[in-house]
Amino acid sequence: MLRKVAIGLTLIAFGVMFFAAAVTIRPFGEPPSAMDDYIIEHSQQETGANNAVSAVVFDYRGYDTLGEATILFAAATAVVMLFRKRKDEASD
Amino acid sequence: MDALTAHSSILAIAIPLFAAFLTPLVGKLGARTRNVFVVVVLAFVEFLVLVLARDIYANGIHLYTLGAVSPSLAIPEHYMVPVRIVLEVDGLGVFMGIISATVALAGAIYSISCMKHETGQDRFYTLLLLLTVGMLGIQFTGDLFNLFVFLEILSISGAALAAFRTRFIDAVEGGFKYLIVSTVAALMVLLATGLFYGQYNLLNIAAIADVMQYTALDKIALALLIVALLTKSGGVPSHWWVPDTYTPAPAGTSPMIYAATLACMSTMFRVAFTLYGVKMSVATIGWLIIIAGLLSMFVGVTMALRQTDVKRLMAYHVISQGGYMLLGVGVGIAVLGDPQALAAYGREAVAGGLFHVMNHAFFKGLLLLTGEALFFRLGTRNLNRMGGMGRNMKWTCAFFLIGALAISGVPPLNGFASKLMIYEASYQLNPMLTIIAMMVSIMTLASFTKVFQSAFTGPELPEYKEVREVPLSMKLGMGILAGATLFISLFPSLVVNTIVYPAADALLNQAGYIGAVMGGG
Amino acid sequence: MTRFVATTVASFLLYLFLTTASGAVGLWSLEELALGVLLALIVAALTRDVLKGDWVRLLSPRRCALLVIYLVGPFFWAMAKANLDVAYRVITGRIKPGIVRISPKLTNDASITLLANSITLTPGTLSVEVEEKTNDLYVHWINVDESVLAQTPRDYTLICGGFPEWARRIAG
Amino acid sequence: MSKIVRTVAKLLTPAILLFGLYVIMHGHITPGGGFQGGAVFASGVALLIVAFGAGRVEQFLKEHQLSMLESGGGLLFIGLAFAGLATAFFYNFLVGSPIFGHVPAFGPNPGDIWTGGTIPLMNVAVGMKVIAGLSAIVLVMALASSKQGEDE
Amino acid sequence: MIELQVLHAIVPLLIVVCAVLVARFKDLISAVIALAALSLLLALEFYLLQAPDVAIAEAGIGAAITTAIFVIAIRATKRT
Amino acid sequence: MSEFLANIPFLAVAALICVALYIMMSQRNLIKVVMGVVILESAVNLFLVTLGYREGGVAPIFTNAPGTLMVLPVPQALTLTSIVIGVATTALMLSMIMLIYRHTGETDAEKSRKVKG
Amino acid sequence: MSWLPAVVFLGVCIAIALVRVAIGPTVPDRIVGLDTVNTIVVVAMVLLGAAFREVIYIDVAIVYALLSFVATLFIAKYIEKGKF
Amino acid sequence: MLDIITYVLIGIGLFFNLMAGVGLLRFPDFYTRLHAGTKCTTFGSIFLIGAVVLQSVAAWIDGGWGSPDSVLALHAAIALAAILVTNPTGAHAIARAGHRSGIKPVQAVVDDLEDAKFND
Repeated sequence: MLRKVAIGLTLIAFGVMFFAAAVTIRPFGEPPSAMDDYIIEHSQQETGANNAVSAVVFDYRGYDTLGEATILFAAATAVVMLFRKRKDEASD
Repeated sequence: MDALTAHSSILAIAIPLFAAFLTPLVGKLGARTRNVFVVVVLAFVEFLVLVLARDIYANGIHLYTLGAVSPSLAIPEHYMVPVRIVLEVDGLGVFMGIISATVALAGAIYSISCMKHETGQDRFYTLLLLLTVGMLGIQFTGDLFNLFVFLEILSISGAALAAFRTRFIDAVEGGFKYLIVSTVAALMVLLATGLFYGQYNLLNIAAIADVMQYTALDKIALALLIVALLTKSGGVPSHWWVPDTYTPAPAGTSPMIYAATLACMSTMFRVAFTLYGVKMSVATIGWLIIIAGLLSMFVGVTMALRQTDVKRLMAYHVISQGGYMLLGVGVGIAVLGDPQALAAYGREAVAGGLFHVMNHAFFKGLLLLTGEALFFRLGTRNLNRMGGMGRNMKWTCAFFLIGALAISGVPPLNGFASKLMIYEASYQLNPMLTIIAMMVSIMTLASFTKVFQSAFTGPELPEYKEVREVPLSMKLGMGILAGATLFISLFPSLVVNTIVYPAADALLNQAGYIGAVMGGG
Repeated sequence: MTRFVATTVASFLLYLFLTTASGAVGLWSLEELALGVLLALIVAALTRDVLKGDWVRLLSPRRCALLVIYLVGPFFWAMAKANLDVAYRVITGRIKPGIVRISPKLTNDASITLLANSITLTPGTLSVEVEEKTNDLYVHWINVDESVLAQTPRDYTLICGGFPEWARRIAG
Repeated sequence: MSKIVRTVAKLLTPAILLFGLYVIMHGHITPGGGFQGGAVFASGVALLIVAFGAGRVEQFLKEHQLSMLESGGGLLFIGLAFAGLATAFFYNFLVGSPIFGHVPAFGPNPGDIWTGGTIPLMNVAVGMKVIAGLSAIVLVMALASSKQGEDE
Repeated sequence: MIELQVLHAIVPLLIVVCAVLVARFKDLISAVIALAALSLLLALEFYLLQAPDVAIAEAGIGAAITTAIFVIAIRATKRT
Repeated sequence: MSEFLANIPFLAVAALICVALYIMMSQRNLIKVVMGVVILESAVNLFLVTLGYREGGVAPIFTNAPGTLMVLPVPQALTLTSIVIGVATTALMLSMIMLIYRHTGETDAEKSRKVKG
Repeated sequence: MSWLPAVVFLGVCIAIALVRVAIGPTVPDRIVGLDTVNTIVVVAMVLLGAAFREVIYIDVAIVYALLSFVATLFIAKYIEKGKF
Repeated sequence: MLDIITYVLIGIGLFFNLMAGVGLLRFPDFYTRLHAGTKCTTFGSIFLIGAVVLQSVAAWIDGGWGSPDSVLALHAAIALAAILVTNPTGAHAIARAGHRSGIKPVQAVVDDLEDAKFND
């Protein structure tokens, strides 16, 4: 019972917060675009790629992509590690 | 050397990353080669961080723009906002960098003997290197989304390492809890990033801080960031994952996970001081953090008194000591809007908190390692089933003694120095804070006396007659951290003046941080 | 070996379909063609262990032509009827379902697959299960004709018309 | 799964793999790239797993091969990033050079695969990584799942 | 372009409905089905938001891989 | 009211986050909790892409594009990154759940917990 | 051409199919709903590609047509209690 | 003329897709719903994608040999082919899985599969 009340209160708090955010945020479809206009205008000259998203992923924010590839690597390593064969498998 | 200095910040992250990708291949050459490789890489990272530190203390904030025509060109020519990812390393960043690199080196050396009998060591060392990458990455970055990415690297490698000993159920559960908590926290960070991006179309921390208007959305973002990072640093409302994760973490990784936690805490300080600064309602936020700190201290230490599992006990002390850091820095935040009080005691409070972070990374890391050493030799972590180990494991006993005295704030060790700074500063804000903090300190001493008595003194138990001292590499790993602790204890003023005050000043100097990227300042 | 070449050619043709309007050599640019050959070789090399079985014959031009004729001719017509039939049953709700076993006596995998998929898409029938050894199909029939129930093995002309013959001709 | 599904899986696998490679290689001119293509490719492996069983797939797709491929992709990626270190980490040093060096004019154009500098190469590297990573995850989990079933 | 606005209203609502279904279903495999439908509609919404790159990624990862690993995990953790 | 309706995608994001939090907090089955995390990830991804939408814009790809008024490319790149991160964490969580089941025969958060805080 | 009203109509069809996912008494019923949604979404994507006059968008539809099949197969295999 | 044909195709396609939805709701059991869900959507998508292909082929003829509309036409055709291959197979897999999980056809007059035993 207490648990349910706690869940309810947390949810109401978060819900109010997020709905307030959703209502007060700027209208859908009219973003400010100082940074992105630079990319749209210059990506073709600077990177040669037609796809501006690819230009961002691999050039302007390539470091993030490196991190992301690392995460996938870490996850694959971790999953294989978790299901590795153990020496004490037989006695387990 | 100049080129090395110029690129040192990215190299400190990219080289362990490169090594992590290489480790599975090197592992094919044999275990010995791989161990040497990992240790050499981490030593080189330590060297790079020191090179970076020299540069920063000489020339101020280090800026590195990835992929730009020139690394120092954060903003493209003829433009007004930064577009690319910027690494921005200031006093705080390099301070945490030194801590992380040292702890990682000690943990890796310690693990060599400790992990000898486990399978899957290639993957263990890969994840260990990735954890180092994550810690350094979140400290050095100047970009919010990049912060999220490296937080996730930290979470995944940390959780996987915590769950490494899959034969124990509590290891897997601890890893799972850590992963859930970190993922949700990281997603909150991402949500806050989205809120900033939606308003200002910026991702760079300095650039956002420059144009921040503290609207309602910014307040929500602040709440999300503080909640997320407080959760990740084990503050009290969401501290429950800490003991479950730390207790089963194998070998040298528990100090590293601890260092990662501290890195998250310092990121929280960065958000509060640099991203928002005086624009937020500092008194409210400051007092909230102070209260979280006090609760952490109290809850942590009272829970610790009841524990019989040696590593679990230490994990509760992690929570409790985290409270001191929150208290110190919280006092700094609370007076951020008041220049007079800030000069009088705010700066000292922040420095005390950060100094405590550093001390704690070393001596709590040391304590966690001694706990693991006991487990390594005895096969149990239960204090009631230990006894008399002081005779057989003299080195471990000595290291434990250093750590325990330091954590309890016994003079002349470094724990005392940092706690004194926090006491002095918090006393001027409100004497009650100091009293609670001192009380907690005494309880900490009591708790560690108990551990010392049951594990190291007393009658020698017959079943542990054959127990020998731990192997050399484990001693070496503990020795590094003990040496660091003793060094700080011997020269506290040197350390404080050279690296702690620059870190505190870097936190307090928001304009400098912004100016380094946006120019002018 | 022939299987490898055949896979390469098929992959290359698919690649050509994907990259039209990229240059002046026909519809393609020179780089695309070179890349296409490379990728087709990679795919063929990777799938050489997967594609066991008798595949090469299916790529003969006569069979492909038959497949196209089949698809636009009897198959499409049956499909149109099927859909009108389903639409009618959706509206009226008049059904009499059952699962019927048929033995089309097809021998290889490709033809039974073609038949089963055709059956699934055409009047009131849906292949539910296939017997691995005898290639008998179990068909769910939305409106069972009582006359079929009289004898076993069932008469399949009411269920799938001339499809088994087509399947045999195309893939058999 | 039944014979029909297996046959269709055999038919579709080359198509999915080819499509994945196509998406990887055209990442800089059409929607797609290393991640998307790698995910498509890995789904092809997942299709094989579901149609033939993980045990069959493991016979020709060993886990350590995937591990090598993943490390190789990672090393290629970070190596490309290091190669730009003369100016800055991740500098796109191939733009204007003979390899993938064409630079299109601003505005809509029909697209040319010989553009993008390091981007196509990085797509390949990330593609290798994602293929290996996701395939390894699905394969290892499926193997563990079927093994778990046998124990009980 | 009133139709686009209508689509931008319908698809997010359907996504939320799918999320509620995930919360409602007790049976795990039903919840996975609802999750698959959610990621499917999410890809459609990305497509509507002019983000084909993201839509492909969501299609490949959300529809195929995530469903696959969920189903595998549920199979492995089911008492039979 | 019309502004309220115009922000439906943002409202949907808020609702999704609430549903996800509800699932994570109320469910005891660990796999259900992971589903909550997945929904939260989806919500954040949707939020990011929605932030980058520009009325009447086309995708930021110049190949055969019908115009040069384009939606913002950076949020799409961020979302790509976060999608892959999401699948990585999901896979790791599910593997851990499989291991927990192997040890305890339960995927229920309450029953499988042996150590209590 | 006015493709968009057709897509709106397809959106309604998706909603109807989702009702089956929601109520369908057994799990296979829900998969039938999911399968229907899959196909309709692929068609909607093709139509939207034509509506936006973007020739490169159709790739997404192809990916979806190929990969939703994989998801369906996984769930089907689960229901028939197969081992992976 | 072309536009009229396109509109007719779209109309037919939408009608069948709607039938799929209605059939899903109205039919009494799993197998019959599968009939509606598979056949009608496949058939409807043939017409809808056919309309797109028709329009783009017309544009291709207008725009000359190297026109980018060829991409639209061919890719849409490939998507259609993918649907035609995967949809019936998926339906078969679902039907088989449903039967193996023990769902009996409602109001069935005959069920041959009931007696057959499969052990694979």
